Amino acid sequence: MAFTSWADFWAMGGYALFVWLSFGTTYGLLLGLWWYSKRQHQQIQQQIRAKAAREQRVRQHQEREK
Amino acid sequence: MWGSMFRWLDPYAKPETLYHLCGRWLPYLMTLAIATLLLGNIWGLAFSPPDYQQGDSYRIIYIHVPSAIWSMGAYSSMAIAAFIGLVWQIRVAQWAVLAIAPIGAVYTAIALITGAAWGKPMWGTWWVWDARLTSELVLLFLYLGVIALSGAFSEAARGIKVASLLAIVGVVNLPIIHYSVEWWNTLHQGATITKFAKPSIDPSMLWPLLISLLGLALLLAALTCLRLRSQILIFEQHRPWVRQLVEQQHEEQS
Amino acid sequence: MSIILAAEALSCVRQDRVLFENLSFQLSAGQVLYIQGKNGAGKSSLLRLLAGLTLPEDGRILFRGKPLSEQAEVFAEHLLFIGHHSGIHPQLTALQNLAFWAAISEQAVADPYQLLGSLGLAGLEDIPCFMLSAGQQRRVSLARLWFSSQLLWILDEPFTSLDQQLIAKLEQHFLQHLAKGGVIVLTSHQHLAAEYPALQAIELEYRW
Amino acid sequence: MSIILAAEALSCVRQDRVLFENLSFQLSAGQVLYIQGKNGAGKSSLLRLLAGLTLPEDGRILFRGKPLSEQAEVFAEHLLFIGHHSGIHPQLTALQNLAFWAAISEQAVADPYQLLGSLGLAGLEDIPCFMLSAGQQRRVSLARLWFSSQLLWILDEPFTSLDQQLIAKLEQHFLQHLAKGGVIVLTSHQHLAAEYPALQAIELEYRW
Amino acid sequence: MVMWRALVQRELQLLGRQKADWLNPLVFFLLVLSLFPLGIGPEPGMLKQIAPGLVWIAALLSVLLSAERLFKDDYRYGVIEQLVARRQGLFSYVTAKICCHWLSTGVPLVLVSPLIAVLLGLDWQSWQVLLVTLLLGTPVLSLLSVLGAALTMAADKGGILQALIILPLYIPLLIFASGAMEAAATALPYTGQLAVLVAFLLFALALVPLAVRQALRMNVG
Amino acid sequence: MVMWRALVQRELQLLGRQKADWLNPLVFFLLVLSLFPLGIGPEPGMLKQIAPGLVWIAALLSVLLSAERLFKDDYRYGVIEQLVARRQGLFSYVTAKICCHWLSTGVPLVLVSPLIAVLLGLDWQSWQVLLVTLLLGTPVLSLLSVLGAALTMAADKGGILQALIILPLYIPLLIFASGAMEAAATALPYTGQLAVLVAFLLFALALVPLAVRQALRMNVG
Ligand code: HEM
Ligand SMILES: Nc1ncnc2c1ncn2[C@@H]1O[C@H](COP(=O)(O)OP(=O)(O)OP(=O)(O)O)[C@@H](O)[C@H]1O
Ligand SMILES: Nc1ncnc2c1ncn2[C@@H]1O[C@H](COP(=O)(O)OP(=O)(O)OP(=O)(O)O)[C@@H](O)[C@H]1O
Ligand SMILES: [Mg+2]
Ligand SMILES: [Mg+2]
Repeated sequence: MAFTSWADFWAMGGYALFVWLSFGTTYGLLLGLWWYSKRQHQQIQQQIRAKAAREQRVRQHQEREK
Repeated sequence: MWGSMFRWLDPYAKPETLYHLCGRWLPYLMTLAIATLLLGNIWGLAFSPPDYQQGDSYRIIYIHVPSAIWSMGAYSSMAIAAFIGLVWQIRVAQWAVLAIAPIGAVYTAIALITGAAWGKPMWGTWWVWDARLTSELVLLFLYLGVIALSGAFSEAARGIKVASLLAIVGVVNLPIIHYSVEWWNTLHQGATITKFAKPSIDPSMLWPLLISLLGLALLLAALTCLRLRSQILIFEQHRPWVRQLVEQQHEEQS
Repeated sequence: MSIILAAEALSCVRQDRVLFENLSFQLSAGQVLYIQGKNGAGKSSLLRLLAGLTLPEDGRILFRGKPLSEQAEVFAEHLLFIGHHSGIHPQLTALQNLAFWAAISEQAVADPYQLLGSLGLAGLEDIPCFMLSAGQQRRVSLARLWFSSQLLWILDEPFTSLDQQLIAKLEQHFLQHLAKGGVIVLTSHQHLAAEYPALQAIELEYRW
Repeated sequence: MSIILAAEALSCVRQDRVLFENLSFQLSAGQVLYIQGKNGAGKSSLLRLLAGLTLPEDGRILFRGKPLSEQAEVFAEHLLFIGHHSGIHPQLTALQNLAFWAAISEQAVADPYQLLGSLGLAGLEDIPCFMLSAGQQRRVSLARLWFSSQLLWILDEPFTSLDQQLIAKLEQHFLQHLAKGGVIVLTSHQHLAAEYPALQAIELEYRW
Repeated sequence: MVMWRALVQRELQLLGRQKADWLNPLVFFLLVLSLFPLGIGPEPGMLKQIAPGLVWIAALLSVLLSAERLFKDDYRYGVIEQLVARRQGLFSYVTAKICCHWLSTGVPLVLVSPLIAVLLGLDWQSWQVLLVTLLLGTPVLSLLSVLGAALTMAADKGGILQALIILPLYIPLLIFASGAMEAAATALPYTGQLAVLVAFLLFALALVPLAVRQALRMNVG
Repeated sequence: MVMWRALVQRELQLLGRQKADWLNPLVFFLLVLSLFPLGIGPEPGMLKQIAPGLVWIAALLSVLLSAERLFKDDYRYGVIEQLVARRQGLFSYVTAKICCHWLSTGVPLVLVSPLIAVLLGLDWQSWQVLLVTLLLGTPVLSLLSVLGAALTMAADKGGILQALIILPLYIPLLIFASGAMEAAATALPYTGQLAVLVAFLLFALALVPLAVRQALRMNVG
């Protein structure tokens, strides 16, 4: 352990702003990317389901037309 | 000859196999990536000794250097995928281009932001038009160009191919940009600022750096797996196996 | 019966060529004006004149007995014009395109899904229109005829790229509009199949 | 008779929809393939496949018994494709457009004035094409059929915006091409009027 | 009012579908800004001195070029033709276009202004003035660009023709906006310049929509 | 060769009919150049110092934007579709386009360079170097711009997307061209930079036409 106390650790020898800014944005961006990719994956699955449902609808519509 | 050399890759180029393969690897890769990254970062942040010159600000190195290195690594893997995709018409490789591009862009942005945050205490300014910084910025623009181009077409398959071509053209240009910027800067302003001096780094500082480096590499792989799965679904959604799979997952969830 | 649209001694010049001269007609409620002519005869040019998009070289157009120039706003309110271009934004979906046109003419579409479905676009309602085939795009554009309350329709080759089934349906709809006292001006190179109670045909000659 | 164009178990997917599956046909010299179907059935998509502009999802296309993929260049040399768009630059005159296409296919137009005149464009040869009417532009584009020596014509709705007279003329020209051993693939929503010696019709169904 | 809301909604739908329409101009702006140091040289002193001009030239180009295609699609597919034939909705359509254009290109520029400050090494005070001039100036830029787009709608030329028409009109704006920033940099008062910018804005707001409507009518007739 | 000549002739006919296609970029170039003194302030010392960069940025924007519509018309009206289906003429078509684009935008820039020298107060020596860099650099600009136009042909976005894609690739050219001019201004040797420009040119000449052809094929398929 390079620091003597938690307060010391958070202060980062006076460079707190820069160090925590860096680590904060890094993890923020990475989490954001992960969340975005996850959400995209789910949205695509939803779209595929919606399309299947739509196909069903269209078939029904065509049955009725006949 | 080229054809037969890569024959063994054929099963992996089959979207369905690859989809399941990525699905199987994803949890392991992700856990491993998070574990290594956290290990390296926490070690670096809390346990390695402060730098005798820079004090504690140097700890930014544990994300700055890995993200900077992998921002370029991601670009080369993207370009390789693009090349394979275009020359051998392997579609999963084309899809990989679109899977990697946003990750690379985020890594580049991280390198830029952390570099800027490091520059303020070290050089007294957030940004200088230094060679390496400038070429990193150009790299970000290249990524954004690939992403923008791939999204600009009404037909997604077309967008991907065109963006792959741009990625390849970009890789030809990347070294040119790098050297020209370096040349440009040394002409304009001498080494007024001491930067990138490479001190023989202490092992207690080096190990966490190497571990973080590995961590971001694993994360790149994991995120690529995740995003490639989405791409496969997008482009194969008319296939029965995708329909079945999606239905199954829906039932499992509900 | 009251005369709704009338042309008096119209003439039209494009570039340096006289396309037609001294053209007159009168249309009362429930009538169709079917303009025929070879390619380049001046059909589209005539329709644009009638829609008030260009001004005639000579002659004048009367709407309900008053010249167009004196009541451009009133005339525009009663007019529905669909030219060679469909008026469909390719990036918007069929639903969004309908909503736009409904808002512009301050009308409401009761059940857009039902309407689009009846035009054979079921399931394609929320796909951007550039992903539709040539004929399907044309169908979206013509959907306006089903919810608009305008009196006078001016249609330039409405049957282009439509299949036979939809042409028949469209002609049925024309008949309904006429029965309600509407007026239609149209051009087409295909023969009209339905029986129109009061059809006026004008043949424009290709002149040099 | 030798088989010129053949499709084996073709299937086509657009976006996520299967337009057709397992489509096969064989065309020998002198035959017409007339593709019918409702709007959105996949006619244009099929033509683009046959022209080698897109690749089929499954199946293959044979030209003179060999797959297209092995002889793309040879095939292209024997192909004349005119799609929904006419391939006419609106800023160039009819003559200049003809000259361009003649140069590309390395053919010479014996007497362009005579050709354009016979298509009803006399006097419009050196006017930029955007000043022509819809049908006149289409005529300029179809003029290529009169001086090209390609074997296989693929035409997407060639009759659009043409008047009856020119349609008849075009069909006569089709017959001549077939008599010389050519092959034609075309779509249209209008019925073919001429008597074709060997007409194959395919009806694509609109599927969901 | 109902119509206007529907029209704005349509524009927003278009922007939502074509995200590139507001993201690209932003990236273009940053890209052009970073070209200058590369072409001119990176000395911070010099950069800071010419920064006001650079920012405003880059903003101008990006707003201008982003407006280029504003009416093209609607014109090509016959929407405008039919609107002109209908007469009623045209003015609402024009104002909706202008508002959404500013929202999609002016506002993002304002939002990235801190980043500009970092790249060009501006200090706190200069950045504030930059922010104010951008807030006052970008609506004028949008208005003029939309006018240019309307004038060149049927011309089937690229953005370059539009630029030619509109750049001369921009010049007063450029002079006062960069003048304000320069004054601030040298700690001189700059309220005068800002007042002129406000006057430009009001003037343009009153006249440009009418001119745009007229331009659309002429282009169809 | 016969075909190539016919294709070049077609391009020249188009340029002859649409004079704006080569006049506008030229005027745009001069207009952008004259914006800088307005935005930056007219001190001759400073202007002269940053002149090389400015000239090259203005040239870059004007060549880039002029290429934007190069393939759009041919694409929209189905010419390219049919060319791709035919396969044969495509490469000749591409090279003819590139040549004519340079003739219509690069060469005029070279020709007005004396005017630039006057506007920016360049001396004799600097003007000569400007001329040489323009002669070597504008073909590369044209090549890259045409590539950008080909990539974005079917994209239905304006010039801004093309700029976004291609500007990063321009950067080396910008650096070396303005570097050469700066070196000349400070009486340093500049043959090194010129040699690099020649290398760029040869490299681009060898690769870009192939890439353009590929891009056209992809955009249709
Ligand atoms: C926005 C600012 C910055 C950017 C864009 C940036 C970019 C980069 C890049 C691209 C690399 C990877 C080089 C390679 O692997 O060849 C790198 C490495 C590095 N950077 Fe930065 N940097 C920035 C600021 C800083 C600052 C302020 C410092 C420290 C004072 C710094 C220290 C380092 C170190 C020590 C390396 C590793 C050197 C090596 O392995 O060669 N960077 N940076
Ligand atoms: N650019 C596109 N992107 C995605 N899907 C498309 C695209 N163009 C067409 N489609 C889809 O493919 C289907 C077939 O289109 P195609 O153009 O082949 O029909 P078509 O038979 O030629 O119809 P038409 O008679 O209207 O010309 C359409 O239903 C449409 O949904
Ligand atoms: N934009 C234009 N500029 C100048 N002249 C034009 C323009 N458009 C058409 N013309 C001329 O006007 C004449 C009539 O054109 P118009 O479009 O009215 O014909 P049309 O009867 O609609 O023909 P089509 O059946 O082909 O649609 C044409 O012969 C043409 O020469
Ligand atoms: Mg017409
Ligand atoms: Mg079709």
